[in-house]
Amino acid sequence: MTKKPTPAKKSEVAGYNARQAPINAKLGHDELIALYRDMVRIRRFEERCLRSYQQGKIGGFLHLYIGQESIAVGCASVMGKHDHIITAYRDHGHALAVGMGMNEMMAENYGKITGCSKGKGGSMHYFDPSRNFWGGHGIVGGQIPLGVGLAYAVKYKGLKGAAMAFMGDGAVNQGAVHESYNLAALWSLPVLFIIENNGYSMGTSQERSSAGPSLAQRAEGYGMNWDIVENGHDVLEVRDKVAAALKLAHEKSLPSVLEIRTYRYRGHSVADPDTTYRDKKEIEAYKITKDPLMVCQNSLLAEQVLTEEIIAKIDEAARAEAETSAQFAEASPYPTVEDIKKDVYWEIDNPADRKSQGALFFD
Amino acid sequence: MTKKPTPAKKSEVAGYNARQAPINAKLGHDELIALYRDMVRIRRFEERCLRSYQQGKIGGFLHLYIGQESIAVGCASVMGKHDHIITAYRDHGHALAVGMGMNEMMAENYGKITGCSKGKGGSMHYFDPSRNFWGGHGIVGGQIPLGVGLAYAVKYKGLKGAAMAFMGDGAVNQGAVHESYNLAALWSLPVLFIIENNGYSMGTSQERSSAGPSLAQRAEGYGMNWDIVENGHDVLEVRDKVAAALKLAHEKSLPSVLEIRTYRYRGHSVADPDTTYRDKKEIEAYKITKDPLMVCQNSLLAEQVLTEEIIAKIDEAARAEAETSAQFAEASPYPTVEDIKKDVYWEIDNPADRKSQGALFFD
Amino acid sequence: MPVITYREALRAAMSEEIERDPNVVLMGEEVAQFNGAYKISEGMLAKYGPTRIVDTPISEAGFIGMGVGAAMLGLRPVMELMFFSFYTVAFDQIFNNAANIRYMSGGLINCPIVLRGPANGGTNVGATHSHTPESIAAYHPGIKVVVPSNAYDAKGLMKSAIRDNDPVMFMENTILYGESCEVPEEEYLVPLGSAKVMREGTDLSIIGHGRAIQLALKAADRLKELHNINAEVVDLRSIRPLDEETILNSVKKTSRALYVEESKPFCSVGAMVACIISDKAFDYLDAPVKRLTSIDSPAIYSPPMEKLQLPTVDRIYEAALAVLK
Amino acid sequence: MPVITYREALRAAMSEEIERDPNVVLMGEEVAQFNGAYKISEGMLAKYGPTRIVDTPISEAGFIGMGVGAAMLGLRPVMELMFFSFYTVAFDQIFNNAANIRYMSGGLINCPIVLRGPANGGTNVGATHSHTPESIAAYHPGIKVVVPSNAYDAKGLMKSAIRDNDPVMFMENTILYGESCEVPEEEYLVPLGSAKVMREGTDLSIIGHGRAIQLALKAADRLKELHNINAEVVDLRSIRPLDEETILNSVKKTSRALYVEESKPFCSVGAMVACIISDKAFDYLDAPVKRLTSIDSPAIYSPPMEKLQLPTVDRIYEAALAVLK
Ligand SMILES: Cc1ncc(C[n+]2csc(CCOP(=O)(O)OP(=O)(O)O)c2C)c(N)n1
Ligand SMILES: Cc1ncc(C[n+]2csc(CCOP(=O)(O)OP(=O)(O)O)c2C)c(N)n1
Ligand SMILES: [Mg+2]
Ligand SMILES: [Mg+2]
Repeated sequence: MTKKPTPAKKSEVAGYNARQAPINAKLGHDELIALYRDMVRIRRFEERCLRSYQQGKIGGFLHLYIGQESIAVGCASVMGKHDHIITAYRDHGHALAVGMGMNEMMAENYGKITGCSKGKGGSMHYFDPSRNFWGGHGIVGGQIPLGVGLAYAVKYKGLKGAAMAFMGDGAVNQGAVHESYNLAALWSLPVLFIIENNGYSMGTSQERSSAGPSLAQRAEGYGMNWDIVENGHDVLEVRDKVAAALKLAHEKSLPSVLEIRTYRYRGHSVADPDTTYRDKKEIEAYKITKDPLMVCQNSLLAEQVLTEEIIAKIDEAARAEAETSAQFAEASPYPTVEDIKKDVYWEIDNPADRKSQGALFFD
Repeated sequence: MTKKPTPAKKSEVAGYNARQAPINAKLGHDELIALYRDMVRIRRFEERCLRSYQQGKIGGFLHLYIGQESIAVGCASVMGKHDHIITAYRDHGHALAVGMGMNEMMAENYGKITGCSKGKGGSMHYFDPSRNFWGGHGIVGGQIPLGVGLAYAVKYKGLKGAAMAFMGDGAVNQGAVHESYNLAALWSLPVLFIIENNGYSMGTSQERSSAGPSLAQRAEGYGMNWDIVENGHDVLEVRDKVAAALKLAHEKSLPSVLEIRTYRYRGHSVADPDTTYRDKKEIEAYKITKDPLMVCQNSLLAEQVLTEEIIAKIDEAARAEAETSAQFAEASPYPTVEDIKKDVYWEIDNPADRKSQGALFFD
Repeated sequence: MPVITYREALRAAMSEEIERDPNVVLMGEEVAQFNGAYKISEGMLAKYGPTRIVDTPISEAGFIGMGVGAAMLGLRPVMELMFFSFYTVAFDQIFNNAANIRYMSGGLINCPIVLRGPANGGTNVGATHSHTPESIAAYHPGIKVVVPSNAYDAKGLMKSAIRDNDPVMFMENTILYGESCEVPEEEYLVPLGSAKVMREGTDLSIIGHGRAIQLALKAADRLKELHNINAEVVDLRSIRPLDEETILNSVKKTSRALYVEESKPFCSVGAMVACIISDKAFDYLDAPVKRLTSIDSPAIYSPPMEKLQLPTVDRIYEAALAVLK
Repeated sequence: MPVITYREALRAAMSEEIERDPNVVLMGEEVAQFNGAYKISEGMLAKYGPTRIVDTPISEAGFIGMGVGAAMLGLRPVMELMFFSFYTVAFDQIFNNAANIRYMSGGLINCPIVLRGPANGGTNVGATHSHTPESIAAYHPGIKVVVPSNAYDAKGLMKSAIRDNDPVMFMENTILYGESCEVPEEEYLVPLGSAKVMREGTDLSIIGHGRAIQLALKAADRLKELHNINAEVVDLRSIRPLDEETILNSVKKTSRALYVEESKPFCSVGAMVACIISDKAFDYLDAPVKRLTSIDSPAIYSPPMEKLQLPTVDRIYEAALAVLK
């Protein structure tokens, strides 16, 4: 009863071709290449992170986005000035896609003061409000109400914008997500709930964690628009479907749930042995047929937008950028013991403007 | 978009007649009268509670069930040996329906040691495990995971039983409810989620709190069985629909969501002035056409199961029972100061079996 | 000076701040159309309209998290918890998101949110509705905690809390809502982190917070009357920031201290303050610091018993005498 | 005697109890097929099957509440929180339902549930994953709280916790999971509420709980080596119930006390214990009770800084010297 087959996707219109969708058809060569480049940069950055992690330079968890690059890049590429992004701990892709620099990201991973969060947040907690990027959050599903709040504020201020709140397939079973769906639908808030369904939450396959016909379809219970992006590895399909939902948000202030089918190549985090719950063959099959970078590369090669030479250059540049970021991180200083108590209270960090009195810290 | 009209109810089969449903058709006169009597007893008990409350004998909140009696009585009447009930703070009806005595209930309201919870829980927190009644819970929606746990335990023990977990229309927007739906559907647990939709959560009409086509239909997102009991004021329709869901639970270990349409006559709690959010006319209209007691009375009169004489006797007996309970409560002693620290830890209350050492209480 | 209730003081504070700053919004269950479960926001919907006064569904984690997100983008939400006890279902949003977002972002993000509502027992609503979470809240660096004991402070502290750029948990008391005192018509602010000597004395310091202060003042009168004992009564008003100086000065003067509060005893604010006094005024103390709290069990419903479970004037009076022995 | 790890000790305790009592089940995220995020339950699915070892979705409020409901009906669920920090999303189910159900039902219902998982920082997983909630948990009457510092205690306390008829919060430590000590093969129980003198001494008492005890023992060695100071080290093991007697006996002997713990300082267990000592051993103290905790901010990620944020042997050593001055 709970294991019904996935219903026909709303968007599987016969003959659908993402490349021909207006939002993609209009793309110039440079723009197409930029999409490809951004995906390559994410992958090379993360591969470099992995090396640093294995060298013991990075502590805690390292959740790699490899295999899912098309989603962050596709989504960020359709963002407007007043659109915002918030996601979970698997946040490197989104951060790069919105324009954060590898240096500050790698330095964050190393726990250095030059990191985007001054070494206080680590890999799971990147932020860049200047680029409308609101993290990087560690509690599964906990960021989703915040995403609704971003949308609320955008609407409150009368701006034409929306929030994209990302989560994984395991996160949909957190209560806060459901409360968020209801609030967004009830109040017509411009928010896109984007489920990156990579098939697993840690070692739990999606069927073992979620009942029901599909994750996105739960939106119907709230009278909310929804869609499934079956080919989440295709950055152009991601762009098209997300742009449609964004349009609904911008023009009618309506929320949507989008489930984007994708796959992660690596273990849940780098420490995860990744041997107990899935077959190596499953990973290989995906890599061969659906790798977001290769799919994009092949089609742009076929269109003669990309050449082998450009590809090599992009790759080289991305590797160099990642390598530089590791050197930057390595060379940067750690925070000091005094820094531990900074950035806790705005008032302490702005003593001239402090209005309160008394002790805010204890020992 | 979020305010779609309610869809056609799954159960609105043309010509449906609850009285003729097999589970009701087989009822003898005594059984029919018992249903009526139980509803009358709830109403008279609560009217007596109201008087005591107005006299200052009862503290805190008093959430009256008046108008909803058909639900508790209908549900309890189809319970089997291994079926369990758990509900929220509006719990008098369920308690009487499962067979709890007015004395211990009224004494509880008075905060007396003879109360069902020794005066420790109050009106919102009745319990009677010996009658499979697990409360009486104050945090909106918080009892629903417990209901799933009752179902889990029943299934774990291999018993043919189910849990009925009751909540209001406002409670469905708590995260814990959604997590419960998913768990129940994912693991095929024998639980009935019963939404007593009385149209309001405190002063908020149902449309102002919940997005989506109907509350019950959210079950579809989890691949769960659901139904709407449109005529929740008809104890026989409640019985029929609930018995069907119970059967699914007993025989196939499947969960269901049932939304039962009902109405409360009084304010949210007795202290609620009940003037800001609904029209007196709305209440009167319901009372005249859909009062659960009158509807039942009229049809049993028409069937000549009830007579005016029996009606009067039932009424008189119920009033007397309620009055006696108030006298019992009045005459009972309060807990003592020493009682305050009892029933906190099993070990303290069973000192002979205590295994731990050290202080469990502090000052 | 006009005499107004604690309830009116809160309403006035929120109204003034709503008028002053277009980013301030009041949200919560029943705050708008129903005029507030405890009528704190009575009339505010009519006056400020549904954009500023917003009714929410019963989804505390959802709407408080939403408030945190909106605060990140510059709104200044004042979120009513109908009972503060309902923080239990929003705990993660408060203590992971509101409390940590500034830290985890290395100072890039502020969270100017106020969570307010009654945090007290004594109204016979049982264990789930009678939490006293001030010690739990104040445990978390990143959070500020305020507990006003009277109308004057309620107004001045609320205005400070709304203007504060850090998240503030503002704990009120249903039993105090109807209590009045003089409150100036002119604007004033009470800064967070300043304790107040409510009554001067030389023989012992009764320190505390919340409604217990009102009881302590009565107990102090009785001590004076019956034993000519001069108790000093110090109201913390704010738990974090904490005015250690005023506390220590009082104890250095009196050499004896009693902490009174409605909390449960284990790891309460009183335990922390007693620990600070025992450490920093070690050489001044003539007797151990004593504490008086609620009796250590979940809140009992039984109305006469709940009265006794909470601090009473009698119990404070007795405890004070014991400190002086 | 065999030497086994803290991890193995926990696994052995749970396995023995699962074999002993058919009502014991282990549930949590990734406990079964994945063998546990921290491999505590490695091999248990294979051995005991999916009825006893149960993988849950990421729904802590849902599955812990479910555990409470099942416990009411006689099961004895052991619920793994992958990190204890995730209690934040299940707070209501734990502290309203598990903690209060016995009370609110006037003693009709028991809730024999164990919530367990690692509750510590030091692994660079950031503020949201490094909560130390022992003081918060122990604040609530109705709850028991246990914090084992070594493999022997972990096993003996876990077995006691599972057999306990009250809800027990069992706080482990990822950094200790790999640490070993001698653990008897024969069955034994460590009762809740008994502290343990880990090292005898006469000059000061270093009291604490959790991993800080391991550091305190090293600091005590250094004090002996460098200054011939004999520190007594007392491990609470259990926060609630609390073994006040052992604490007070130690302090009465040494006249000086330092409390060490990984908590944040405000209203921590150390504050409570310091307050108890300052009260009940007032006349024995030669110096104020001092405390050493984590530095008061959310957990920092930066690996070398997080080390310093937590108690270290150096800081304990220095703090002990300060107490002796
Ligand atoms: C409330 C909570 N529970 C558990 C965890 C531990 N945890 C971190 S990630 C994760 C799996 C999440 O899977 P999914 O949502 O599918 O995202 P993905 O990792 O695949 O991107 C779990 C269980 C957590 N961080 N927060
Ligand atoms: C988590 C939580 N939030 C808010 C409340 C306050 N409250 C008690 S009952 C109630 C309304 C519930 O309405 P509904 O679920 O429709 O049940 P009804 O009262 O109509 O039976 C509210 C808001 C609460 N008890 N718990
Ligand atoms: Mg996933
Ligand atoms: Mg209702």
